[in-house]
Amino acid sequence: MARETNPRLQKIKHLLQYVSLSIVILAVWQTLYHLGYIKPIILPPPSKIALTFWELLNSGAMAKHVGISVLRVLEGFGIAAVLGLSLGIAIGLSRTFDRLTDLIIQVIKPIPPIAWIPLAILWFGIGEKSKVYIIFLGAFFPIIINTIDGIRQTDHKFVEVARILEVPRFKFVRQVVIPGAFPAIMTGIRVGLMVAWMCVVAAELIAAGSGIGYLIMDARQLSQSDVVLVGMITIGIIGKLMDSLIKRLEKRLIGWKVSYVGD
Amino acid sequence: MARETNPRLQKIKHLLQYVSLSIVILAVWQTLYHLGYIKPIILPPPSKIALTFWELLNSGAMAKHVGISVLRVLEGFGIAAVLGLSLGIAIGLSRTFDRLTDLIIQVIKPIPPIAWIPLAILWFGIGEKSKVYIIFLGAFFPIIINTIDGIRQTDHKFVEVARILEVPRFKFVRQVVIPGAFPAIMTGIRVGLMVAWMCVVAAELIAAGSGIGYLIMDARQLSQSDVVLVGMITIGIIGKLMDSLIKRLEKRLIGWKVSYVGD
Amino acid sequence: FANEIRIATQPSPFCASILIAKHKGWLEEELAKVGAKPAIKWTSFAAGPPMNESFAAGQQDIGILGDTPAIIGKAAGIDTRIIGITASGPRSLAVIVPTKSGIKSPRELKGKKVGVVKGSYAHHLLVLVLQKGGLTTNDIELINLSQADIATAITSGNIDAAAVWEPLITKLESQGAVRVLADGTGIKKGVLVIVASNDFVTRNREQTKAFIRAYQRGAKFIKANPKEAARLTAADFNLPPEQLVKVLAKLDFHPAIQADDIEELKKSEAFMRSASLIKAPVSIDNFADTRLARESGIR
Amino acid sequence: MGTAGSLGESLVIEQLNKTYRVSTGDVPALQEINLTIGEREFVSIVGSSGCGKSTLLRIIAGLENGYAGTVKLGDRRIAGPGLDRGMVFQEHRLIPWLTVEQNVAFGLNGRAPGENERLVREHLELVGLSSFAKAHPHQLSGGMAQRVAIARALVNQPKLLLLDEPFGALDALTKIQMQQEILRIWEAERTTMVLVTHDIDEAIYLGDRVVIMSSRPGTVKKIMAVDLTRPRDRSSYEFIQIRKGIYAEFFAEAEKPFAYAI
Amino acid sequence: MGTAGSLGESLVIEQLNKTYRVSTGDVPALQEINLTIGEREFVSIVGSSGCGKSTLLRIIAGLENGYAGTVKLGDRRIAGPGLDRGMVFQEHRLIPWLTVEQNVAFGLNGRAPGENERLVREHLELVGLSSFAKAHPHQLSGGMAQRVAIARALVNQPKLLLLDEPFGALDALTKIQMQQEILRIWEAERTTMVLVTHDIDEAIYLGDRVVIMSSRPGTVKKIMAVDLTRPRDRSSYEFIQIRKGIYAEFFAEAEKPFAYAI
Ligand SMILES: Nc1ncnc2c1ncn2[C@@H]1O[C@H](COP(=O)(O)OP(=O)(O)OP(=O)(O)O)[C@@H](O)[C@H]1O
Ligand SMILES: Nc1ncnc2c1ncn2[C@@H]1O[C@H](COP(=O)(O)OP(=O)(O)OP(=O)(O)O)[C@@H](O)[C@H]1O
Ligand SMILES: [Mg+2]
Ligand SMILES: [Mg+2]
Repeated sequence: MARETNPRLQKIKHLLQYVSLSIVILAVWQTLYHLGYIKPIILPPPSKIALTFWELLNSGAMAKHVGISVLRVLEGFGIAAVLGLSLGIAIGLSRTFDRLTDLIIQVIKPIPPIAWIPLAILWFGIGEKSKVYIIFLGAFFPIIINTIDGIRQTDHKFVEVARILEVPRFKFVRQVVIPGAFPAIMTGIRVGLMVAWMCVVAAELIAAGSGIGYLIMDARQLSQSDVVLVGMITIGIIGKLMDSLIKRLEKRLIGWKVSYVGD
Repeated sequence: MARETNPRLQKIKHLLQYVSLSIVILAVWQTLYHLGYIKPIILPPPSKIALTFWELLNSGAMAKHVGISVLRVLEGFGIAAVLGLSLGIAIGLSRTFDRLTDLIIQVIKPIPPIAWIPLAILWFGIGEKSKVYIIFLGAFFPIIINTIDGIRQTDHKFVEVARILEVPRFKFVRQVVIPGAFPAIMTGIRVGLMVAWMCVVAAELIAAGSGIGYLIMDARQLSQSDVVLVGMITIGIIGKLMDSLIKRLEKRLIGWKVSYVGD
Repeated sequence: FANEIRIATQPSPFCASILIAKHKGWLEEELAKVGAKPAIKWTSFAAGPPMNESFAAGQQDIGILGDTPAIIGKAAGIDTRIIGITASGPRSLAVIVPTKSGIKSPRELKGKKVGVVKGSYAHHLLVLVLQKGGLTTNDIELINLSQADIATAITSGNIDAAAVWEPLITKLESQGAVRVLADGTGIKKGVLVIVASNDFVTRNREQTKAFIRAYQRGAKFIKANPKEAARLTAADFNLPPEQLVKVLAKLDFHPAIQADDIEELKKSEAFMRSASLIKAPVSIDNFADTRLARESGIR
Repeated sequence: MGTAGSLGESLVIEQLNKTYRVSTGDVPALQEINLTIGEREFVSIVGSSGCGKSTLLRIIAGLENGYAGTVKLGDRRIAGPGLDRGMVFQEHRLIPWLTVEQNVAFGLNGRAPGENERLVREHLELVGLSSFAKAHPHQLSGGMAQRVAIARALVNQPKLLLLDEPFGALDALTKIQMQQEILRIWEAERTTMVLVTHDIDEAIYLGDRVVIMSSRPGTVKKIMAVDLTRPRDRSSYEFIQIRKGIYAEFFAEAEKPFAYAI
Repeated sequence: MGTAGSLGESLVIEQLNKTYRVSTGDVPALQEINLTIGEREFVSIVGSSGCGKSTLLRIIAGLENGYAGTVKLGDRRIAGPGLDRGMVFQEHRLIPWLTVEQNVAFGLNGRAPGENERLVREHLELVGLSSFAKAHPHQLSGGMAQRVAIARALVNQPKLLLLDEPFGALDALTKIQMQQEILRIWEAERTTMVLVTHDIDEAIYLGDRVVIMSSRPGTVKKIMAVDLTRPRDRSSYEFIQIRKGIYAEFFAEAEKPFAYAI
């Protein structure tokens, strides 16, 4: 407020800063390639990556791969959301249920999705089911853990109010506990979706014939490092977009929260 | 407080609940195997898994694999902690630096570690370096993101106090910003270590000859599903132990926090 | 009759024969001759081990894979039998070194980093080649890598040599990146097999035979028209037809199991036991069902 | 007015003792409290921080169970929360994602829906917030939020309303308005009121009696009757005299080296 | 005492206007404030919530920059924070992970280490907390924490101390003790004091003058001189008269349908 600055100029400056480092890196990389310091087999130049990207876009292959991967992710994530939320709420509400499940959840949680691939194939075969299962595993734990936490963090002050007013448990859970857990649940949903998306590569290691993870792993078999990079960057960009989207949704859905904290 | 219960009995009851579901599942699983409903190739019975576990423990193979994996994880995690913390603090403190790096971080973050394997091999070869790199990638983002968040969440009330007292920026950062970010940083460290540990399987997909991830993937190639399960369970147990350990450390280090919240 | 046959293949030229039968519609023709009209479900696997998992899950009826993964699967308790030989070709598997490498003989592999897919038939070849140089796997640094990573690792100088199979040999050779140090000639026949689940064979013996006949037609076609065969299947293997022709020339497609195939399989099995790749022995005489091909009228 | 009211529904506390068990030992919070509050009486409680005022109110509300002694409302021993007692806290404790209306209806359970609506409407009118029925708590000022909390506590028509520093966070002007409001409500609803406050003026302005508590452990030090007609004048001689008396009680205690005790 | 003190280091506010720019439009927070506070004077400011008291203090402290008008301390125009002005907030704002000693030393910069120690020691003595030098904030009671905050604000020996409801969260007894404490400090340190409070008794008890502000936008409604010798008796006739006057000012404003404005 002290310095008198043109807000418009400021905005442009910020925007420039936002992209400048990326541009510098790309430029240096391209130059190093032209100077022969970077062998294209080790790291193809940005120009080549851009070209490959463009070709994949143009041929419609990229849209197909991304589309299939997104569908898989949504499917696995959807199941994880339903199960994670309902189990999370149940565990959050019942200490007994929590004690019963805690050990299993704690031990299964650190097992990475790729380690599940052999069992996934044995249990669900090599079709869509096993891929969805791998993605499900990735999304499930962030959702359930955050849901449990959210439920647990129910403000004790409201518990007292409900006790004094003899509010029936079900009404209390519906009107206070679950809405109160909502911000934590949203965080779980957001992290869960991100992890689900990150699991797509692992999932598509299973006998896939399409999908963005398949694109990368196939290109890897064929030593096409440009395609590998295009695949990686695509995952990165879509991941970022998903995250931004959910964050925006989150803000809109829990508008009361901002005001409440400042209350 | 209302019900008169023996706290000792209560404790035993809780302990029983804690393990009971696991025991029931194992028992049902074993029974289904004996009844012939589960083919051992699809899912070996608990007795077989326990036997294999015991053999691997006894031969010292398990200790070797776990030891090597833990070393790799600590190495990758260590680098991630140093880089994540220092970059995170720098970005948290400087809006300009943040704008410069944000896009790159946001796009690289969603790329899963396995997708990096081809490039890791190209850049770092097939030795330890590429494995450590994969683990590093897993741990780096939780640490840097949480550090940035922690720094950002510096209580504005303290900023005002420091302004009024004309506290030099460096002193303010050292005495207020960084200690204030400490809980968030610890969360980053904890999540980072967990993810690093989960990345060990992906990392050991790269030309490994030992390690718990190698154990799983090797067993997979040789269709030894009992060893695969032993590997998975070991990862789960060690992951849980790591988590509990850091949580305990966290509690001890930020004792002031509990009291502060209630303040 | 089954109303579905599930066939597992790999994107590798040794599957050329069955894929030609697929493209030409011969499998359907042969099945129709025995009065069956099943749906055919094709699945391509990156390697033998995941195919084994799929067989274990009961999701495949017939599959094409190397002899070693087939034996591993059998040893692990997957209920399958060998119903035929996919192809053999001593020159289709080899120990390769970078073109500029100083390694001229197997003996010089001592102390070197050698990449191989552990448990693959190239692993067996490597052991045999080392034997020729008076070495064992203890004398080298054996590095377990997938074929894809071997290609990367050897071109970027991360490993000194590798034991691989086609089409990688031809691919890397044509790039001028590697040369062959030793291939299977005289030491390993390089047998790949067709396995089928026992359950499928017992219930659908006629269809199994029809499959073998269709396979034989594909095999004959490759011998007669290698160029046309290469053109037809190039897309399946993501390989330029010129290179594919070279690869096909190294492979002998002959579904009927010969006596020397049995010998070869027995050697493989012995090797795998000695290398602790399998825990339980596998009886090759029981595993390989030589009657099916004979009953199909193929010799 | 004056001492204990009619017998019927009076609150009787006899030989009440309460000890908190914490890891470092036992904390005696209340010791030998004897107090009878008559039906429709308005009793204020003052005392320094930590002297157990909230603990006492929480016991009456039924939120604390492990105590020794007798606490009875009418002839029923208090063993848990009940709709015969309402409570308002220092923080309004409105549920932020529910509207004002829903917050008030939160305590209404097991009635016919039409009756629910009527009761909510009536009580919002009572606190003068009918036009804010659809607003969310964050859209209200502190005083308005506190009034909603009062409406919520009253909607079940409790016999006894417990107020734990309900106006502590409000500014001087709003506070005075709220004091008048609560008097009006008390007169309209004929509810027994027990008010904990730090504001001695407030205690005198509102209470029929002012209970002064001493701290660690909390005991009833003195009970002062406020025999002034309402509306009371805070600047009147009698008012100031009572205030002086209470201050004196306070400072007798303050002679102890209070500053160095945590 | 009385009106503006000596010229030397007095605080002069002339035609001060402050508007907050928010997404929904402009919020006028202060309008045409004219106020001169003499050296060593003790001025209390009262006014209902949201009338701009904190805003005024923040402008004097240098925490708010975008205002119109003149605010000068001595002959220096206030453009930012400075060590000549200290501030104490309603919440103590002690840094929880630093000890009492470190919290007080937090504001001491660019002095010789020996001097630092001496100043911290002296100021902890001043607020009577020498024995708590090594304690952490969470080990202190509310009043003690507030005293540490005062020591921290005073350690740089500012000419002007700004107090924004410093005792608002304390109980009646502690509050009265703190009021006596602050008077003692004021006499010992010879600092000009500006105190914002919601407690009218407190404003009169402490201030040489009481500034009454009206709200939305905040203006100075009236300034009342408290010409009473210290120590003052809260029950004295004169005290009560002044209080009555301030209440009257307040209620003149409250006649407006305040309850329905957010
Ligand atoms: N749940 C609890 N566990 C242990 N001790 C407690 C608990 N609640 C209160 N206490 C202790 O009991 C005593 C009385 O507390 P209480 O909250 O009733 O005081 P209060 O008079 O309401 O104080 P304030 O005016 O600050 O609200 C205090 O010493 C407090 O530390
Ligand atoms: N940062 C800000 N942005 C926008 N408006 C603000 C800001 N700070 C204060 N205001 C507005 O300015 C007005 C005065 O606020 P201020 O905090 O100075 O009041 P106050 O007298 O201190 O109130 P209280 O007694 O509740 O502390 C209020 O209407 C408030 O909403
Ligand atoms: Mg209390
Ligand atoms: Mg204020």
